[in-house]
Amino acid sequence: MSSLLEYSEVSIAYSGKKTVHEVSFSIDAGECLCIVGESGSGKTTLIKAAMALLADNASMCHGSIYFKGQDMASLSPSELRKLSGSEISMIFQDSLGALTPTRTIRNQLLEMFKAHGLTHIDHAYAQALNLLEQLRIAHPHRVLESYPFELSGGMGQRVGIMFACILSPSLIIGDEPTSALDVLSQKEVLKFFSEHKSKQSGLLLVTHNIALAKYIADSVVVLKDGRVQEYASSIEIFTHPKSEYTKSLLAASPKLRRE
Amino acid sequence: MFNYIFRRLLQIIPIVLGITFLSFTIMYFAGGNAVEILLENQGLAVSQEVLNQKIHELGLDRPFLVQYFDWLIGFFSGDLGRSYVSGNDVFAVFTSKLPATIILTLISLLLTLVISIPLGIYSALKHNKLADYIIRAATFIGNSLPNFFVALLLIFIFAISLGWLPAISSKIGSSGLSSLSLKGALLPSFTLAIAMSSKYIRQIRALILDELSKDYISGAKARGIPKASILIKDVLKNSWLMIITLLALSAGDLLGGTAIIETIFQWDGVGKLAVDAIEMRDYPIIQMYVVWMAFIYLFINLITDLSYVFIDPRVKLNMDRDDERA
Amino acid sequence: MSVLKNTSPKLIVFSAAVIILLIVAALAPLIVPHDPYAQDLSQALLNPNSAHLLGTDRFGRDIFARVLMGAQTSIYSTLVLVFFTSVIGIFVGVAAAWFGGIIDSLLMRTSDVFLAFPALIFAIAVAAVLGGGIQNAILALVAISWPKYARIARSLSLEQKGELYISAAKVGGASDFQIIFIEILPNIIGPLLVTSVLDIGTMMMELAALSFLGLGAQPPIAEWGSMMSDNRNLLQIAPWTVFGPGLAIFICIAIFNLFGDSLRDRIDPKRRKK
Amino acid sequence: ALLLSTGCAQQEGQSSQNSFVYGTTGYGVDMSDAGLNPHKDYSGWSCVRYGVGETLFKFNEQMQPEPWLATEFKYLDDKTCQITLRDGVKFSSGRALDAQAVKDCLEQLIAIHDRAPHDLNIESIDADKNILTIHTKEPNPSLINYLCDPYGAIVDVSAYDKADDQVAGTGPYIAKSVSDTEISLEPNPDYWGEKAKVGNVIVSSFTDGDALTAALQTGEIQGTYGLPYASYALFNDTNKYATNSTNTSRVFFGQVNCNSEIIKDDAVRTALALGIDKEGFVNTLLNGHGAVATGPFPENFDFGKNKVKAESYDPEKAKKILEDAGWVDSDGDGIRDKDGKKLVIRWLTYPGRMELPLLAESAQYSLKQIGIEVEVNSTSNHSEIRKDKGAWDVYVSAIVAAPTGDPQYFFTTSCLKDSAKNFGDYSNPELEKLAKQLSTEFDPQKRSELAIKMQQIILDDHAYFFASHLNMGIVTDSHVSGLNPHPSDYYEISSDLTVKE
Amino acid sequence: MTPDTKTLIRVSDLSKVYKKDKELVHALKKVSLELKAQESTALVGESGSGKSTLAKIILGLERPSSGAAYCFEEELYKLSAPQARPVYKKVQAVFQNPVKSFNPRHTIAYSFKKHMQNLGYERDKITERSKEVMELCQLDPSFLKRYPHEVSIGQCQRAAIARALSTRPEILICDEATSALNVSVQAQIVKLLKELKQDCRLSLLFISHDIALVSEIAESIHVMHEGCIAESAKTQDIISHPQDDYTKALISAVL
Ligand SMILES: Nc1ncnc2c1ncn2[C@@H]1O[C@H](COP(=O)(O)OP(=O)(O)OP(=O)(O)O)[C@@H](O)[C@H]1O
Ligand SMILES: Nc1ncnc2c1ncn2[C@@H]1O[C@H](COP(=O)(O)OP(=O)(O)OP(=O)(O)O)[C@@H](O)[C@H]1O
Ligand SMILES: [Mg+2]
Ligand SMILES: [Mg+2]
Repeated sequence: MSSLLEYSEVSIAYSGKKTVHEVSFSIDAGECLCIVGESGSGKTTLIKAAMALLADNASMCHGSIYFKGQDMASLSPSELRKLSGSEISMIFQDSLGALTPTRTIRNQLLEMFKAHGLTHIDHAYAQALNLLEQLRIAHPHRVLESYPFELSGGMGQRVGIMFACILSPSLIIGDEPTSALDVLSQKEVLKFFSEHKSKQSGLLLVTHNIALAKYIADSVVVLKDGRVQEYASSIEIFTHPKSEYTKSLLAASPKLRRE
Repeated sequence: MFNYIFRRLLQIIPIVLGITFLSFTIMYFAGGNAVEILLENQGLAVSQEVLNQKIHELGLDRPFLVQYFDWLIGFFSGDLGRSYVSGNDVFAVFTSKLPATIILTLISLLLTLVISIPLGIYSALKHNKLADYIIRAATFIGNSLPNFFVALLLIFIFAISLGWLPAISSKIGSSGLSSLSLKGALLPSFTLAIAMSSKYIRQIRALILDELSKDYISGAKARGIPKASILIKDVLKNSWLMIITLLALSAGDLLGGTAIIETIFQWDGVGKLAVDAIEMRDYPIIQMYVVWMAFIYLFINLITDLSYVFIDPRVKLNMDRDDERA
Repeated sequence: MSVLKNTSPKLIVFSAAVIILLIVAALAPLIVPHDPYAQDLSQALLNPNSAHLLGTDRFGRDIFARVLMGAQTSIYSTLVLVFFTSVIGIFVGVAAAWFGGIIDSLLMRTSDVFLAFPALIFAIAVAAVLGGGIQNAILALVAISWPKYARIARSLSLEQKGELYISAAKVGGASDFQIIFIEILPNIIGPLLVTSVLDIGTMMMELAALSFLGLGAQPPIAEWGSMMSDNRNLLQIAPWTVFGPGLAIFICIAIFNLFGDSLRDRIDPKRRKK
Repeated sequence: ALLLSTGCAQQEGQSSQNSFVYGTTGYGVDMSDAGLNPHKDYSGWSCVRYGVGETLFKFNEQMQPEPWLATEFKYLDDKTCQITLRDGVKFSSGRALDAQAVKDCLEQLIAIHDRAPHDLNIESIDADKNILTIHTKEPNPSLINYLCDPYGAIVDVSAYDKADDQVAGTGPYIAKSVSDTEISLEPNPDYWGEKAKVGNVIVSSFTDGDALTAALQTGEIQGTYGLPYASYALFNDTNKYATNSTNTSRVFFGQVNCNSEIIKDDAVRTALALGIDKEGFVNTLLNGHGAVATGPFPENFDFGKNKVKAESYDPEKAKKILEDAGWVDSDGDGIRDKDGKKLVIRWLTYPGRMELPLLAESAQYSLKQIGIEVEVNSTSNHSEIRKDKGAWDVYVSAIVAAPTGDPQYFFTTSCLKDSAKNFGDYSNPELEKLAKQLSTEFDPQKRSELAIKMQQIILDDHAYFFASHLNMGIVTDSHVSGLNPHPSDYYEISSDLTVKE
Repeated sequence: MTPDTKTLIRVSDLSKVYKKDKELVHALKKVSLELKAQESTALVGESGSGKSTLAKIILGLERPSSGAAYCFEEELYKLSAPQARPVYKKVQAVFQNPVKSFNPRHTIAYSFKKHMQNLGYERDKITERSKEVMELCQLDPSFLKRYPHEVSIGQCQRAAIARALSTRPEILICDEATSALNVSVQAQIVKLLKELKQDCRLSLLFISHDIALVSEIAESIHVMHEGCIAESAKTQDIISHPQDDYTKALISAVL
C-alpha cells in the first residue's frame, strides 16, 4: 500500500526564485512526521503546497505531492475542495488570520459542516464544543459565539485545531500548532494528537518545539534554506544527529533548570 | 443602542432647521422671485404694479427673517404652505409625486444590484482576463453615456423601433397613483440602472480584488468551503460595508428624484418638481423638498451607520465609546 | 529607468495613454484640422465625411475639431474637480473614522447637510455670489460632491481601524496625521481610486448640466458634456453630433479607468507580479 | 338618474369610436396654465385652447377681433363700450349665457386676476338681458382686444367647482377631469355651434421635446404642440403625419443697454444690427420654422414686418461704419479697438427658450467676423443680472409682442421710460409723445400708422434689433385634421377637430 | 531610592471588561504589578488569561475599565499622539501577531523608517540603523525591501523585534515575541536581549508560554490565571517552589 502523503522532489519558487529545493518525504497512516528547521527555511511554503494554497507569486516548479497515491496537482478544484477539511486539514501558523474576520466562529463552523454535507449538524456541533473543552477552553460556548478579533492568540490557535480535527480527517497538517499555547494546553493538544494517530491517521507537524517533536514524532525532517538536512526516524535524529545543523538545533533548545 | 438611535434622531431637528434656513437664505439672496419668473415664462410683459401687487399678496415683500419664521411656524404646526406658482397645497403636491419616485428608486436599485453583483464578482475572479476586459469595457460605455442619452437610446430601441414598451412611462389618461405601472417603470429604471451598475460593477470588482488577497481566503479554502460560498458569505460580506455605503448614497440621490429621467419618460416624481421649484424660486416647495432630502439622508445614513455594526463586528459606533468614557 | 523596471507593462502603456491624452488636450489648438469655432451655416449637419471626420453641427462647425478642442476644457476641468473632491472627501472621511467620537459626529453630520442639500440650490448660490465661469462651477461641484467620498472613505477606514498595524504605528509614535495618510490611506486607496476615475464621466456631465446657470463653459467654448446635451434633440436626425463627443468621453473614461486599474494593481503589493 | 346614465352610455359609445391624445408642452404647472379656471394666472389659455371656454371676441388670422360669444360692439363714448351677446348660448352647467352671467364672470375676473384689472381698466359693468355695457376708468382703445385674451373666457362663476377645478364654459368640449398634467375632454352635447366630433380627447402635458417626439413616433399620442425644430424632419412623411404651422408674434429680439459706454457709440449699435445673420438663424438653426423679423410684429399684422425698415445682414457695411467711427484692429487680434478699448459686447440671454442660445452663438460668430467680440452669458439667472446695469450690453430675450393683436402693448411694456421691461433705460421723447397719442387713439387705421412710426423710431435709434418670429407648429397623425395653430397661440382644439378611422 | 530602582511601569488594580452581547468578559481582574528599571519580569500563564490585554493597556492601546496603568508615570491611553510620543521613545513593544503589526502596503524598510523618524531618530542614520538591527536579529538586511506578506512569520517576528529595538528603548514589552522562532535563532535573540539589558539598561516585560525560556531571561515571574495574578515571585522560587495550585500544574507540565 502506498503511503498516506508523499512529497517527491518538490521544489517551489517565489517569483521565479527557488526557495524550496527537491524535498522528498512520506507519511504513512498512523504516523507523525515533524518538520523542524530554521525560521524562513520554507516549512510553511512546503506544507501549503500540499493543499494548493501557495501565494499568487509562488509556483511549484518541480516534483509532485501524492495523497493516498493521487497526484494533488491533477485534482480539479472541486475535488480538492471535497478533500480539504474532511480528508486533509490544515492548522495555520496564524490561526486567527485564517478565519473570516466578520463572522462568528460558530457561523463558520456550521458553514464547514454544510459544505461537507454533514447530516448530523447538532451532533457535530456538540463534538466541537467537547473538543474545545478538552483543549482547556473555559467557555467554549462563548468562544464559538465570538468573532476572531475577540479571541486571544492561544484561543485562536485552539479554535484552529478544532477546525482541523472536527471532521476527523485522515491527515492533519499543522503549522506550529502549539506556539501560542501554555504548557497545560499544549499537553492536551499532544494528547489529542496521539489519540488521533492511534486511529490510523497521519500527522504532519511543523514545529520549533524540539521537546514536542521528541514526544510525538515518528520521523523528522530537518530543513534549512529550503533543503532537507536530515530525514530520519525520530529516535535516530534525537539520539544520533548527523548534520551539524541538527546538532546545533538540539543544543540550543532551552531547558528548565530546576534547582 | 436605543440611546444612540434616539440621539441621532434628535439631531435631525437642528439639521433640518439649519438646512432649511440655509436654503431659504441662499434662495433669497440669489435673487429673483417666483412672481417675476412665473410671469416671464410666458413671454408676456407685466407692469411693475401688477408685479408688486402679486409680490405683496404672496408676502414676498416682507423682511427675510419674517418670511422664514412664518414658514417655520407653519412647519411646526403641520402646515407647509401653498406653492407660489400653482397655489396648491405643498404637502399634498409633494406626497402625490413621491410614489413615482419611490417606485423608480426601488426598481432601479434592485436592477442595479442584480446586474452589478454577479458581474462585479465575475470580473474580479477573471482579473485581467478577457471576460474581465469585456465587462470593464461595457462599464466604461455605461459610465461615459449621460443619462439622457441612455434614456433616448432605450426609447429609440424599445419603444420606437421594437414597440415593446411605451415611450411614455406613466399611463396616459390617468393621473396620480393609477398612472404608475411596472411596465412603464422599466425603461426609466433601466436607464438609471445602466449608469449605476457601471459604477457598482467596477466598485465591487475592486473590493473583491482587495479581499481575495487576504489570508482568510486560504483558511476557508483549507476548510473545504465551496468557492461560491466563500465569495458570498466571506468576501461579499466584508465588502458590504462599502456596498451599503454606496447604495445608501445612491438611494438618497434617487429618492431626491432624477429630474432628467422624470422629464424624458414623463414619470411624475419629485425630482422635476424640485428643480422647477428651485428655478421658479417657489420657496414653499423648495423647503418641503429640502426637508425631505434632509430627512432621507439622515435616516439613510443612520441606517447605514447602524448596519456597519451588524456587518462588521470590528466597527464600533460612537455609542460604545461614549459608554466607556462615562 | 529603474522606476520602469518595477512597473508592470500595462501600467506603462496606460500611463503613456493618459499622458498622450493630456498632451493632445493641451495642444488641441495647434492640431485641430479646422477652426473649431468657424461657422458656416451652409455646411450645417453634414454627415461624417472625409473633410469632416465626425460631421458638422448645426452651425456647420467641424465636430472633430470641436471634440479635440473640447478635450482641453473637459479633461482638465474634470480632473481638477475630481481631484479636489476626492482629496477633501477622503481626508474628512478618514479623519472622521480615525478620531471617532465628537469629531466623527461633527464631520459626518456636516457631510449629511451637504449631501442632503439640493445641489442646484448650491450652484445657484455660487452663481449668484461669485458669478458664472468654469472655476465657479468647479467650486460649486466640489462643495457638493465631497461628502460622497467622505462616507466611502469613512466606511473603508472603519474596517482598518482595529488592525494591529495601526496599534504598532501608534506605539511607533505616529501622529494622527500620519496614521491617516501613511497607515490607513494606502490600505483603502484601491476602491477610492476606482471611485474617482469613475467620477470623471459623471463630473463631465454635471459640469455641462450647470451651464444653464451660466456656470461652466459658455459659448462658443467647446466642451464634451455640453456638446452632447446641446445636440440631444438631434439624436435621431444627426446622431453624429451626439456620438462624436460621446465617443470622446468614452475613450477618455476608458483610458483613465484602465490607468486607474493598473495603478491600483500596482499599489496593492499582493497583486504585483514581479 | 335615468337621463344621466343614458347620457353616459352614449358618450362611451362615441369615445370608443374615436379618440385623440394631444401631447403639448404648452400645458403644465411650469407654464402656470395648469387647470382651466380663466381667472387664475394663465389657466385661461388652457380653457380657450382646449375648447372648454370661449371669449366674447376672438382673433382672426390677421389678429383682428371678430365676434365669438358676442356678436357686435360699439363705443358709446371714449369710456363706454356696448357689447351685444350671442343668443342661445348655454354654459355646460345649464345656465344660459346672458349679460348678467358675463358681468358676474368679468367682475370676478377683475377682482382676482393679476393682469386683467390693469389691462381692461374697467370702472363698472351694466347688464341688461343680452346687452353688456362696460365703463372704463380711462379711454381704453384696446378693450376689445383685451377681451380676446383668454382670461376673458366666459364661464359660469356660480358653477365653478374648486375641488376638482371644474369650470362650466360654453365651448364645444367639457372637461371630464382636470389635473396638473392632464385634461380629459368630452363633447359638449349642448354646444351652440357645430358639435364636436371626437368622443374623447386627452390633453397631456409634456415637458420634454424628445419625449413628445418619441410619443408621436410610437403612436402613443396623435398630435403635438411644441415639437423641437429638429424633430420636424422626422415627420416629413405626409402619408403618416401632417404638419401645420403659422407665424406668431413671439419675437426673439435684443435690447441694448443705454447705460453702457460702448453702446452709447452709435456706430457700434448700427454694426450690431448689421452684423446679425437673421436669415441664417431662421433658415438653418430654426430649420425654417420661423420668420425673419424686421420690427416687433410679424407680417400678418397691418403694421407688421414690411411696413418698417431695418438693417439687414451686411457685414461689409458694418465694417465700414466701425472703421469710420475709429474702431480699428490695431493689435491684429481680430478685435477692433479704439482709444485702447476693445470692442467687446456682453450679451446676456437665457437658455429657457432653446432658440436664444443658438441666436447668441450664431451672432457671436458673425459679429466676430466684423471685429466685435461677443461674450455670451446665457444663464437662467438673467433676471437678476439684467438688473445690474453695469453687467451687460445687450439683453436678448423672447416676448409675445402683440398678445392682443394691438401694437400698444409692446411699446408700453418694453420701450417707454417707465416700461417694466425697458431694461436698457432707452428713452426717446418723440416715442413717448407718440405713445401718448396711441393710448387714446381709437381708429384702427390711425393706430397702425402710429405703430409704424414708433417702430421706425426704435429701429433707427438701433436701440432694439429683432431677429425672428416664432413659428408655431402642430404636427399630427395624418388621420387627424382640423387642428391648426393660430397666430395668437390661443386656439387649438375646436369642433373642427376630426379623427378619421 | 536610587534612580536605578525607579519604577517604570506601575499597574494598580487594573480591570478590563469586554462586552460580548449581554455577557461580560472579565479579561483582567484587579491586576497590580510593577516593573523597575533594569529589571525584567515575565508574565506567564493560561492562554486567554489577559496577558496581551494587560500589555495593550500599558501601551495605551486599550482603555482599562477601572484601575490604572502608569508607564513612566503616564497613563498612555489618556494621552494624545504628540503627548504620548516621548513615552513611546522609551517604551516599545513586540506584538503577538507579528505579520499583522506591519502595514501590508508598506515595505518593512518603510515601516522602520517611519517608526524611527517619528521617535526622533536622526534621519541620516536611519538606513544604517535599520540594517544594523536587522543583523542583530539574525536577519539579512535584504529583507528590508520586502513586504510583510513576502517573508515567513518567523522572519517577520524578528523584523518586529528589530523595529522595536531600533530606537533604543528603555523598556521592551514582548508579547510572545519568539514564539515563531526556531530554537537556535531564539537562543540568539535571547542572548541579544540579555546583552542589551546589561549594556543598555533595557528593562523587559516578557510575555511567554515557554517557562524554560522565561527562566533564562526574567528575574521575576507573574503567573496569570483567569484574569488575576495567581502568584508573583522570583524566578527560581517559582520554578522550585511553586505555591499556587495553578503554578504547580504549570511547572510540572513542562516537557
Ligand atoms: N476585543 C475583545 N472583545 C472581547 N473579548 C476580548 C477582546 N480581546 C480579548 N478578549 C478576551 O479577553 C481575554 C484575555 O485575552 P488576552 O488576549 O489578553 O489573553 P492572553 O493572556 O494574551 O492569551 P494568549 O496567551 O492566548 O494570547 C480572552 O478571554 C479574550 O477572549
Ligand atoms: N510571497 C512571498 N514572496 C517571496 N518570498 C516569500 C514569500 N513568502 C515567503 N517567502 C520567502 O520564502 C522563504 C520560506 O518562507 P516560509 O514561510 O515557508 O518559511 P517558514 O519555514 O515557514 O518560516 P517560519 O518558521 O518563520 O514560519 C522565506 O525566506 C520567505 O522570506
Ligand atoms: Mg512558517
Ligand atoms: Mg496574547
